[in-house]
Amino acid sequence: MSILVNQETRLVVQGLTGNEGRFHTTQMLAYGTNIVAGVTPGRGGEWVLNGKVPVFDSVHMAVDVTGANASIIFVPAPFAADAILEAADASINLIVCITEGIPVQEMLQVRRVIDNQNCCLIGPNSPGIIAPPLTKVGIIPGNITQQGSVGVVSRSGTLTYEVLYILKQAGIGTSTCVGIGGDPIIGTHFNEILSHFEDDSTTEVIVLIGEIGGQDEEKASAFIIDSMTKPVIGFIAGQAAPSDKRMGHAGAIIEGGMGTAKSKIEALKNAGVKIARYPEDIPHLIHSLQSH
Amino acid sequence: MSILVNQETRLVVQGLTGNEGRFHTTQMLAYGTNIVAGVTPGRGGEWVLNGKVPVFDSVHMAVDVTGANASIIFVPAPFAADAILEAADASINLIVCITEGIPVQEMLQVRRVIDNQNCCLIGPNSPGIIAPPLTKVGIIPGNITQQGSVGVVSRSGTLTYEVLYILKQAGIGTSTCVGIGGDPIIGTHFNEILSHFEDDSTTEVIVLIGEIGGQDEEKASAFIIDSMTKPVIGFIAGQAAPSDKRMGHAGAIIEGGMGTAKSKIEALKNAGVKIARYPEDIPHLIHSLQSH
Amino acid sequence: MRLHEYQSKKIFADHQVPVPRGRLASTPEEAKLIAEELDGPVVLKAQVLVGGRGKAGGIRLVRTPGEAENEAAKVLGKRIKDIPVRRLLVEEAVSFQHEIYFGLTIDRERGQTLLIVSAEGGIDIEEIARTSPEKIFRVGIDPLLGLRDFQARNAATEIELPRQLWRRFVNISQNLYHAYHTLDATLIEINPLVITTHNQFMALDGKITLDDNALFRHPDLVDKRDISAEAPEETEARKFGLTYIKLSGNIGCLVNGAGLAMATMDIIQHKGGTPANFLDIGGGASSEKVAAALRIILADPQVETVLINIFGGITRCDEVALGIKQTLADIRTNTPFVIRLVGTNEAEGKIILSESRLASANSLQEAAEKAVQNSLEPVP
Amino acid sequence: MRLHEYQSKKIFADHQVPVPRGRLASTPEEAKLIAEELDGPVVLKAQVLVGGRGKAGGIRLVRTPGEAENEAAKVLGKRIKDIPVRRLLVEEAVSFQHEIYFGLTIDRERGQTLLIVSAEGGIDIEEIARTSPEKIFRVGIDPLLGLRDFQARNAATEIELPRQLWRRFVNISQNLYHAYHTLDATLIEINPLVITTHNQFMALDGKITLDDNALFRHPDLVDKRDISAEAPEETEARKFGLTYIKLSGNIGCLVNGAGLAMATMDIIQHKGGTPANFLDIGGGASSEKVAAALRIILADPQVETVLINIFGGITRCDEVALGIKQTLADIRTNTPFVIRLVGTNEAEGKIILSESRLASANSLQEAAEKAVQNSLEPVP
Repeated sequence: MSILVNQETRLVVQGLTGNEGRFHTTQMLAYGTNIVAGVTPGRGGEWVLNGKVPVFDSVHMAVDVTGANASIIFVPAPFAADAILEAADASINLIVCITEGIPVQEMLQVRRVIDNQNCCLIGPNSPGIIAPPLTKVGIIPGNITQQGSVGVVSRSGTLTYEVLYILKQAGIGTSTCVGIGGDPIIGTHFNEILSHFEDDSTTEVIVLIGEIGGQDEEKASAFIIDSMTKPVIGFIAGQAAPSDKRMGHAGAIIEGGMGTAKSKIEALKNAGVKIARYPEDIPHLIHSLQSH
Repeated sequence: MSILVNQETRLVVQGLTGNEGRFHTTQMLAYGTNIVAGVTPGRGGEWVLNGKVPVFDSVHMAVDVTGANASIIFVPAPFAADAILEAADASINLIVCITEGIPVQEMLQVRRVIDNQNCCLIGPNSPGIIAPPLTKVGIIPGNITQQGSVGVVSRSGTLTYEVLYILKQAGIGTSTCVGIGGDPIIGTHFNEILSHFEDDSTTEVIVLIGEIGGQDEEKASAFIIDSMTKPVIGFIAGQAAPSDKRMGHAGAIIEGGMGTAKSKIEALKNAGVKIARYPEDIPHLIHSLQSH
Repeated sequence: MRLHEYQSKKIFADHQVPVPRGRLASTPEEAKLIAEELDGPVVLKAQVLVGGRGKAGGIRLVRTPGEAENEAAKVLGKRIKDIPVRRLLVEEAVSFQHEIYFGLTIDRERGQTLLIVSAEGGIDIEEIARTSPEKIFRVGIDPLLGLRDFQARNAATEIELPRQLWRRFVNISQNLYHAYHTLDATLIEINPLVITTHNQFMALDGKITLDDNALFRHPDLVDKRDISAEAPEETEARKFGLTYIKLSGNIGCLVNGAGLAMATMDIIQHKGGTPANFLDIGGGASSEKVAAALRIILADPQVETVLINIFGGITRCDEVALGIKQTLADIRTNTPFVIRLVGTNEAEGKIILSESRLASANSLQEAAEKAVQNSLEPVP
Repeated sequence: MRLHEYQSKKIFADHQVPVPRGRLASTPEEAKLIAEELDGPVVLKAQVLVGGRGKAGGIRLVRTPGEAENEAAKVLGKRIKDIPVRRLLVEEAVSFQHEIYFGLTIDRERGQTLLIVSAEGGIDIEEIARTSPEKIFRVGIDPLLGLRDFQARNAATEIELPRQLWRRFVNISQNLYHAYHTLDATLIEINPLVITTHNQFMALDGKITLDDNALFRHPDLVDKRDISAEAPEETEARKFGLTYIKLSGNIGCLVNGAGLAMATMDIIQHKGGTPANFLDIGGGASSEKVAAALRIILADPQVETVLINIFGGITRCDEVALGIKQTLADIRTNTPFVIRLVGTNEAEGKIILSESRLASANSLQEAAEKAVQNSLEPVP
């Protein structure tokens, strides 16, 4: 079992015919993801990637014809907010946005619209989701992880790969790994993903990879105390980072002392989360849980 | 019993200190409505209407201090949309907007916001609600109706008074009368009110007063067929009206033949609604129902 | 407020939507001059705010400046549906390959603006909507988000526009939605929006209706109202915030509230009479407003009797009575009145009118019956 | 992108928010001239993009043009937190009765812009937020509706502004939100927004930060970037879309992804080394971009060893390897490298680098250990 994606996922790729879209779609197909359509306005009717994937002019048409229920977005930043809204408008209920660099005020609007719809947005600036052994919706390399019982959720991209790879080298597999995205405004936060893992029968332990900035790890700590029975292991990046170029006094007022690596690590520890000092420590922490 | 308003209604008057607000608040107080506060920015702290009503600078403060749960709006059209949003933002759950002349694009936005909130907007351009013998939230004269078992719902203002008055002269009382407002974009439509009347133990028969334009009566007909067990009597104004200055072809395309008095009367008849030719016929139709 | 074609096209052009070259002419000589400037076949189009202009002879295609002068002479001064033609739009004739219908208007049921497009634009669009509704594509526009590119692109797809025109169609749609939104329009309609033989979009006709309730935000647009194209009573009524529509009967009606005004007209008709007008004084009318309304009614030579039906709510019967009393003091008239006053401050109103010796009625039905009776009697 | 105070104030003035009269000076003579024009006491304010400018002596109040010239000479050329002061804003000194804090910025948790106001503006605002949070009023702004009048009015009420100033406060708030929204700002802060002795609002200081991701929509604003106020490496990095922050250590880091870059720095520090920089090449970097990144690192004289840590996803290891190979072909360097490549097209990347004889590592930990070891050895 897995969360968010599975064998029922019927994926449409928005921005299929761009460089990134084409490359990663090939990778996803090779992994086993059920890609039913691509969308590139003006190229509807073509079949691409050696005739494997039909292209449509709009997500609506792709959904009508193929029954797509999930979307992944590779379109360039100036058009990505529109692509998310198009997917939501076409009743796609899982939207994974890989694009980075979407203007933040556009994302405020998108999130406001999405919040009122029955639709889960992962990202933007997300590496996507992987559920070994057969489904990945995103750009996480397939060969760095294997099927298992560890749920991974992360705000980072490549740091997530690092963790998956370390786990695999230690013989530990993943139930599902979700990269929620590194932008200030994202669709889905730690808590929703933790809740899915709590409900997922395959997942036995969760690895949460956070970083400085925002208060998402602090909120996750509260959620873990209130609602999680499964053990959580945490890693927070940015302890050595120079203090961020702050957003005037306003940023300090909003953050109110939260957002630092110290604040996050303390909050997670208070919630009973084991904190890894290096990514390489994570397998040991998992083994120590299992030996209990 | 009554719908929407009752003895638990704690009313705040937005625009209390204007001419209309002051006049009709006096009338409502005389009728027995529980008016707990008025709002006029810049005049918070005063007590007006012979010291009976405290004035606040904002709806938020009025709600905080007095526990107001319903609002009536008399503020001028250019500021009325903001007043509705302020009431909704202050968690008022019944908002009655008397103001007429609010620009339609502002109302599109307001309705879009309100639709996602747990809040019932009556109007704008509504005469309000009256639930004899003690509560009125609006401008319907109190002396033209009496307590009874007929629910009245109407798109008109003064035509509604006419009907209430005719009913009273025939010795027939009203459970609640709701004027949903005559503007193209309003918060609450016939169907929601019909549904409330269906659930209200006091209401035995409903009088629906429609007029030409829009498709609200046609939609009500479908709702009556599907969901109403109580008898409905209808009157449609505008049979002799010259055909409206139409909204280009676009209006015709949207209305698709609906919106005329003929279309509405036919739809209602198909739903088993007895149609009154004159307002004066309504008491006879009610009596004929009761003699069955 | 409805704008003329030439006013609408000016707004289109201001928003980067191509329109034919052309100008307004008020005389045949001007029409000739413009035709010479345009140097080719031109179309003369009567600027009147009524439908069916073409069928009524208000649109002429001519080949030469001389012809333009001759035809303009025929159309100028003509009346189309009783409206005198005072101005012509003289435009280059444009050859095109395809006619599209493009509309933006409010869908009150959905609480949204709809973008409506069809590949089969032209005068038969309503017929097409009725018989082949699948040829009409509608997109609901979120009032908070505005028109999104993907929606305009979907519309282009649905009406099977050639792909090389999609980008431009999206731009034109966005520009028109922007105009619609910023001007507080309730309708923007281009029928036909053509694809010229040079593969360009061009608006060959255009209608814009502005929201009267929002005109206070657009003082520059108020001037665009063409009062020469409406009855002077309507101009006068608007000045006082009254809603007045001239009709063909002889019973002048003064009512508060549109619904009650319509019901009053319905009853008059049922009783065998014919209303001379629709007149709604609105809610909370002052005595000055009532007086203006009454003056407008009495100025209509067709009016043989007056029915005043007031049911006070936000409107106060005493204010109405004051307005009536003042008017009757100013204007001596033998026209018989029937007055029915009920509701807010009814007693005060009746006292004010008690000396006026006007016929009163206790119910709408009674009032209508008396008025119809008056209207059928020979004029005194 | 952060704007200088003088740039922010220009934007305020363009949006009808009053600011003191004044101009920029680059020389003491100009400062004197401006002080003469302003004809009264003036304030000299160093235009540097760092906090704590006042405490560092970057703000001076002077009474005469002569004093202005003398003090300007002292401040110009001074360094504040290592940034040279090249320009002064010379402004009239304004006397005021009250200092307000006004801020608009993004609250990522709520997914909204917050309007933040306090009656206790001034330099101690963060302290007040910590110790007396009830003195800070926050309003969440619906991103689709924008700031509503009632929200700004509520803010005025909460901070107990005198009633006669409410209307103006609402207008100023709306104008600033409009600026914030249309310029794609992520921060507008006025601290203090004063009430002058003449009962006028005036922005005495101002900060605006623009969203770098939205600059493509504002070509006119791109020019406002003051590259004289930043390290040349940062300017170069931005040109290639790299995120580079100069630090004080000697291990040059080239990593893909901000999280992995931070984790790499964390491990270096845990292992006893110190990073020379933060450098994130982003996702899907081309070989040109990688080459630029490497050139920037190698140009830093403090760098004694380079750690390249790439975990390919959207980034392809072969592109990275190509970029490294090209740079090393162009620039001869003895600086020891540790390269760790894994993920997308890892095999292809390793083949490209197989002839380069660079030290490789199989894990992040191993790579960090090797780099730290290199950094601690004497320079060859």
